[in-house]
Amino acid sequence: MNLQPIIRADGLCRRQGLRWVLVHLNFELQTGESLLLAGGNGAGKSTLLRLLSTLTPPSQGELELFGTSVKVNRRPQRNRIGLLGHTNQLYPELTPSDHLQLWSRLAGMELPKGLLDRVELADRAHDPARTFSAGMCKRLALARLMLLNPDLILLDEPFGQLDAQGVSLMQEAVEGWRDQGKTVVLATHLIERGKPLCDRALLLAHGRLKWTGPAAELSASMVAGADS
Amino acid sequence: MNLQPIIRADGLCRRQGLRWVLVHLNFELQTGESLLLAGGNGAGKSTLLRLLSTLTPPSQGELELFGTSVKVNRRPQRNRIGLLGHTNQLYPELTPSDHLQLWSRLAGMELPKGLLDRVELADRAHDPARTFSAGMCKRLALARLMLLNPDLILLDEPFGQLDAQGVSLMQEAVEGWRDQGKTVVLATHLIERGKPLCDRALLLAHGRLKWTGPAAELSASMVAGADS
Amino acid sequence: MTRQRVAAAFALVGLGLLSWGSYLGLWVAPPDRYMGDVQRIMYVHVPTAWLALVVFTLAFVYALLFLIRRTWRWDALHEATLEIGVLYTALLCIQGALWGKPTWGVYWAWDPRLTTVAVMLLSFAGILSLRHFLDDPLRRASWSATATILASANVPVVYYSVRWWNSLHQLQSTPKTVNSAMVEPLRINAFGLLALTIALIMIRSWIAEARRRRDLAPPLPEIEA
Amino acid sequence: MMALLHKEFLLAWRGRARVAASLTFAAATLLMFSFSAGADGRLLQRLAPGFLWLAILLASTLTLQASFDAETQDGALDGLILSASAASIFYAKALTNWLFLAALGFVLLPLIAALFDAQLGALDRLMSVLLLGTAGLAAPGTLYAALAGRSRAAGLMLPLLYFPLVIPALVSSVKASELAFFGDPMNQWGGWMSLLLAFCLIFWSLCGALSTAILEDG
Amino acid sequence: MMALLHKEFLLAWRGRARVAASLTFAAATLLMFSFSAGADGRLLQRLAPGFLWLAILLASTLTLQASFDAETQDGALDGLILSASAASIFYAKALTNWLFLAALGFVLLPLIAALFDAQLGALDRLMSVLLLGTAGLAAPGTLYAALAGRSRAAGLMLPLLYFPLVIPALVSSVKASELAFFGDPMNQWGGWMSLLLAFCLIFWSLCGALSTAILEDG
Ligand code: HEM
Ligand SMILES: Nc1ncnc2c1ncn2[C@@H]1O[C@H](COP(=O)(O)OP(=O)(O)OP(=O)(O)O)[C@@H](O)[C@H]1O
Ligand SMILES: Nc1ncnc2c1ncn2[C@@H]1O[C@H](COP(=O)(O)OP(=O)(O)OP(=O)(O)O)[C@@H](O)[C@H]1O
Ligand SMILES: [Mg+2]
Ligand SMILES: [Mg+2]
Repeated sequence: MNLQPIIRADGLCRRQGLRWVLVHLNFELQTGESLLLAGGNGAGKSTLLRLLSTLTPPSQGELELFGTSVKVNRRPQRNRIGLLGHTNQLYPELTPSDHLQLWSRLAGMELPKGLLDRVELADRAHDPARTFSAGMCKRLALARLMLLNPDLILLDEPFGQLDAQGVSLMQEAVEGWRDQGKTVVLATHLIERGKPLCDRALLLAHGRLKWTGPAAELSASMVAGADS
Repeated sequence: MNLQPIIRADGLCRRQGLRWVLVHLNFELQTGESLLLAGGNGAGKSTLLRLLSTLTPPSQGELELFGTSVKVNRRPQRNRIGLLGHTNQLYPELTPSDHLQLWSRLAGMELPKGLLDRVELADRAHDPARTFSAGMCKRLALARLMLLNPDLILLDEPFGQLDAQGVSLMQEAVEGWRDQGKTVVLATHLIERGKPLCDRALLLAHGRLKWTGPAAELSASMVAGADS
Repeated sequence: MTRQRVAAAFALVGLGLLSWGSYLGLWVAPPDRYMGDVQRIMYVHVPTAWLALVVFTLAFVYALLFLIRRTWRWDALHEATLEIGVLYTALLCIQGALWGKPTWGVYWAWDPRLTTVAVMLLSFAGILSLRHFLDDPLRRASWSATATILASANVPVVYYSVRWWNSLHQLQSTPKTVNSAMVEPLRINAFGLLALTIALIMIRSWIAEARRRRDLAPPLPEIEA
Repeated sequence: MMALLHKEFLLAWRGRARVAASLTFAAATLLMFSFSAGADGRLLQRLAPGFLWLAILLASTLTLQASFDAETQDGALDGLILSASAASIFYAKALTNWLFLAALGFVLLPLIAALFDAQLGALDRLMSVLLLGTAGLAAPGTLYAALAGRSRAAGLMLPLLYFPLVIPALVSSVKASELAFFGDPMNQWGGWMSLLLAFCLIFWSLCGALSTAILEDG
Repeated sequence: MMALLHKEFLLAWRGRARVAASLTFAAATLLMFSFSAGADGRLLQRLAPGFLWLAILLASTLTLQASFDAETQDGALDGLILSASAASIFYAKALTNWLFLAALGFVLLPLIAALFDAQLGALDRLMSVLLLGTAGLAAPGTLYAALAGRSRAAGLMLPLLYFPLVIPALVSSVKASELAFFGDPMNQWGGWMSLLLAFCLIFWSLCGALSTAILEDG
């Protein structure tokens, strides 16, 4: 594993509409490290994750992923990024097995067996996704990340909507990725669940970086205090 | 407070598409009691909440709210029900103050001051809801329930997307409703958060009622065990 | 069992009458003075037209009954009449077009009766397609009943407005007094098709009801604690 | 009801860019019509009233759909159904849609006159046709938009159900506008207007009554 | 690319009822046109090619929009953009839309012939006009649907941008169809077809190139 930073943000700013949502963020993340994004509602976590996914460009400042700026050709970077955001990126009319087939074909890989079993959707493999409950959609979205196994994995509120089994599935997945040396960035309000999974934490408040340090040192009171 | 059941389900069934999602539910809830709905992903919690809101009718069996069947005229019942479901029931183009004005006019009540302050949206009172983060939308939806103060309050994953402050706001709101003798039904995967707020619990698995009893007796292992 | 017998009897009587009437129409009745043998289409065309109207009227009645009574039987009958009505109007348009070509020289004319039939076909086909896009049985039943009522209320208005719209371009010859050798096969075919339609509606509504029962009656009544 | 109306106007006001866009859309359709009908000036002139109404009809499908999109996008309709009667929701929406369509028609008039070189004969007559004709479109359109917006193929279902239903309104509006444009030697204008009025009366009451079945069930 | 095409066909297949509905929609539009043009058979016959193309154009807006609705509803497009190139996403969608529109045109032909008493003169010519003309609609339409689908007023933006752009394709398709329907005494058909071909070539390549800007940025 090299020690080149996989993410390097330098004066990173993002404006949405009339509002500066992210202001002058400076941070680095080494390959294989995992990062916990904390912050109150509206702090800018989801926006930062979309920036890191290259789906939205920075309004100002510099963002480097895998050592190259996102302003240059993003195609090679994109193939190495996986995002699980507020949406699940599913087609309502397609079934889980359709989805898996599509994703594996797109990535040009073999479809591993038993993936749907792992996310406990095997008995619903041929029902369209529009008939799924909130947690089942999330599980299918997780299966996508398990399949693609990208180098940089961005998770926005990964524990939302999942039941206890789903949560431990997600935790195992994150641990598995960490063991493989993948980089995980995880934004959540349930910091007690997030902390054991992450090396470092980054606390946002009103779009500004309030604190960064080892994840274990982050406490609920720090998050609550950051907002005011 | 009378001891007439506010909810009475008798052989309640609901079919969605080709699947029986709720099967022969029998339970009662007294006015002023609050109920915790637990169950794994796809157990049928959201579906049950929509049935209780009268927005979807039962496919079979009997459901009585406020002492009258939902098959009869639902208008008087509906004015007494408030639902916070997976959607936030907001208009993307309208601002928080527009929303509050609409809701209070619809209910024919005065708009109390300081409501947006309580949900910490006062400084965004004139931004359209489409520019809000997930948690901010949820807060606005909470403000609606605080304003309308209905007799039967249905909450689907109320803690999702909210930060720590938002969660305690929600908890205070639920406690306030209980003190006023309102009935709250709350579906969540975070049962440790839900238990202190509820008198009784109801455990669903695959659409069937697995267990019902005092909320304090519900444990995570029971929820995990119910599915299999 | 008896229900099935009744339907079978109706179907048999209907088919029998239809073949008898068609025999009379095709071989016994004299050819038309102006149109020749082509005119023999009339023996199916006119009964189809009548029955299409009857079936859509029934659809309207059933839709109304469903909205008032809210019992599934009326929805099954509503579905049956909708589908058969659309089938008949489609057939009617095809027959009419085939007849129109040799007599009027065109497949289609913007004549009030024809236009109204086309509007009816589209309206009710739209409702069938709406039923397809609604998964929830109750929604499907009550929304499509609503649409049927609106569409049916519209048909006379369409007829009236199109007749007026088009008053300058009458293409169709006024119905002449049909000679009695022609009346008989026509009448027989009409009654035959009526009987067949009754059988079809019965059978189709059973199918609808069976489907609904399969869909709605819980196949898993395991009573648990 | 007043609260609902107020909300509809507020939505229209906040989405006024959309309103402007639908105007441009109607203008674009007019342009397309004239292109596909060919360059014959006399013919275009003759077809102008029909094209005016077609443009209104097409723009109406879009705005009707948009007006329910706002309701279904985040489930706002659920909240409304819990706190207001179906009929009041329906009439508030239908009224707003009517006003909008009528306004659209008024704005299109001078455009039509310019594009197709049509004399705007009897302007008072044209105005009343526009008012009544758009009323005829608004009521069934709003009901079907409510229905289509919550079925699976919203964009397709709406025109599919709505077009055949409004044929009488369309036909009589086109005819009445023709008579207003080109003169009315045989004094038929009143007849068409009564037909239109009858259509409006029937469907404004019928749709209001049926809105309960659509908004409260399911 | 094959995976993307496969997905598009799968989506079309799972939504096949929608395909049938859009056919009915096109038929309904034809009916509406004839109502607003009047009952004069000769006139209708003359306008038939124009109506054919207008019906295709209107149906295409609906299907184009539906094809991106499926992508944006739950953010599926985000996932696609991360794992496939913009051009391949664009061409897969454009190709499917083209095939669909061409099929729609073929089905409408006999209907047009029957309804408007238009002789299907040179059928081979008609077919090639349909193929080329729908190709001309599909490429810019898909691009703009991608753009509109991610803006706020999707339903309105698409036709607004798309209609003016495809005017050349529409005009030349209508002209070429007219010549195929009614005969071509002055041998102009080839000219219109070359224009159409040029339009297609330009826009299939241009839109493919621009798709990067629309799908990859923002
Ligand atoms: C409710 C609908 C309809 C009714 C009640 C109806 C009834 C009739 C009747 C009674 C006749 C016989 C007239 C005679 O022999 O003088 C007739 C003739 C005819 N009908 Fe229909 N018809 C209907 C719809 C249609 C449709 C949709 C078409 C489609 C093109 C059509 C095409 C014709 C033709 C071509 C003739 C013979 C031509 C003529 O006698 O002038 N009809 N129809
Ligand atoms: N289009 C927009 N226009 C204006 N402001 C916007 C827009 N989109 C987002 N914002 C603002 O950006 C801020 C950050 O939003 P973001 O969704 O990133 O928050 P978040 O940290 O994910 O919050 P949550 O925990 O609630 O999900 C919020 O204040 C939000 O209002
Ligand atoms: N339209 C539909 N067709 C078929 N099945 C459906 C439909 N809608 C919901 N279901 C099924 O109903 C079951 C219950 O769904 P519901 O959304 O109520 O679950 P839930 O308990 O809220 O789960 P979660 O915790 O994931 O939110 C699921 O198995 C789901 O697949
Ligand atoms: Mg967020
Ligand atoms: Mg749920």
